[in-house]
Amino acid sequence: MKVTVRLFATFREAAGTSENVNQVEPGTTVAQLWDALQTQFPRLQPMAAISAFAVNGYYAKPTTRLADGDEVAFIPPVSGG
Amino acid sequence: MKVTVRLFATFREAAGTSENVNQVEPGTTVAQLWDALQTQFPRLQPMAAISAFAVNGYYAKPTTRLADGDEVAFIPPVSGG
Amino acid sequence: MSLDTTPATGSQSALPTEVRYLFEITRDPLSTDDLVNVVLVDSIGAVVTFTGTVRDNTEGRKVLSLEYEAYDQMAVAEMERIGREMADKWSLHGIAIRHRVGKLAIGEASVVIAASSPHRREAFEACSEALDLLKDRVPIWKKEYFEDGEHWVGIGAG
Amino acid sequence: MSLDTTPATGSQSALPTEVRYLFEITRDPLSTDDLVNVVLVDSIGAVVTFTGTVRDNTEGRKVLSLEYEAYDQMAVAEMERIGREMADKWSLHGIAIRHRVGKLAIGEASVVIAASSPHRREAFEACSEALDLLKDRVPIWKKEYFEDGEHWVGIGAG
Repeated sequence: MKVTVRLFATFREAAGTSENVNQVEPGTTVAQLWDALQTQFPRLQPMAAISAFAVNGYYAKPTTRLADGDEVAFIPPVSGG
Repeated sequence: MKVTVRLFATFREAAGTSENVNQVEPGTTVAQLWDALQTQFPRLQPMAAISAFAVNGYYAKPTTRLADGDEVAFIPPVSGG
Repeated sequence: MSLDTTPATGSQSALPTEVRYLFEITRDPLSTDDLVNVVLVDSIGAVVTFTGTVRDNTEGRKVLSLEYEAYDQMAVAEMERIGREMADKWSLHGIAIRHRVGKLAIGEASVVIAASSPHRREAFEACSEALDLLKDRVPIWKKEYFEDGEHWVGIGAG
Repeated sequence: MSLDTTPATGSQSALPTEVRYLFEITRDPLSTDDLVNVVLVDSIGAVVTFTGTVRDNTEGRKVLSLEYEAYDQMAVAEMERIGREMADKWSLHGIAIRHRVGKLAIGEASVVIAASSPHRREAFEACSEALDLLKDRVPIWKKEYFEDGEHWVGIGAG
């Protein structure tokens, strides 16, 4: 199945892309997708621990299982305001 | 000596005037002037107890002694904002 | 009207050396942006404003309009004392208070307070405390007009 | 952009039956008055706003400019969740949050929050708490540009 990955700010710059479509197995968790992205974009690795996660616009746990068509965002520490 | 009396809001309406020049003896206190005004404008009497006092733009005690040319304001409970 | 920049005596902030002040009574309609612009300087990151408006009801009774009256000179002086006290206490870089007088319709603004500081907490605290002090001691009076009468607020029956 | 009036579920206030909302990410300059006007209805007496501006220094270091980036759709959704939570908790009659993105110069506003209620305490509390929640969870990021480099705030060296 396919999921859309969104990367922002320091993650976007490290990966060199803001959006990426990933093919994943059914049952894949958010954390597993994040691991796969670290492999795909090694420059994300030093920042692996600081990410929060969102699925379809809601904050999600690393253990959340993905569904086909989900939009998954990896969210560095926010600093709005 | 002469002092200028300023009256506002409910006091102004009760007295029918917003400004009044009063002739007072040297040594007169704010409270004594207020008493004199109650006599001069009897409709102020029911409101005598609710007044605060200011002399030349600063809040003042009833025991404050007046000087020639002072501006004395009788201040009903404020309700700005 | 009193618009000036003067040294912030007692301010604990290194920046700026000048605090922006404005204290005014006016008969004209109020704009919040105008006061934001007075206190907005490069050294700040936070502006908090309070805008008081004429509510259409009070204690369940329908209000038609309000009229504000001020002891103009003392009101401006008292607002300035409050503003300088807040600037010192909260290390503000700017504080402005403008109160409208005369007859106001429902929904119109009667007062705007703006406080600026490098950080948000100080701006919130200063704006809120300035409003409390204004309501407590600035010589301004409000008359409420109802369908069946009118009265000066805080005076009892009238 | 999300501007609507919807029933205030859980609001303890009898008035009004509709709460005014606006939650938006924009690239355009911000006006505090615009947000005041969104939340200003006849049933309220108090509007409190917070305006965040680009400060010329951070921890003693001179800042040249800032750049904000947002996950637009989620940022608007998260601002709306915060706004509705604040409206319920503080019985607001209106709340609006508008955050600017893109490159901002010193002194420009990055965010405006406006909250309205019949009484002042609720408006102050709601505006302050909405800002804390925004800084805590709305997916927006700030990059600081210095004379000798740049970095994303909160990420460490970069």
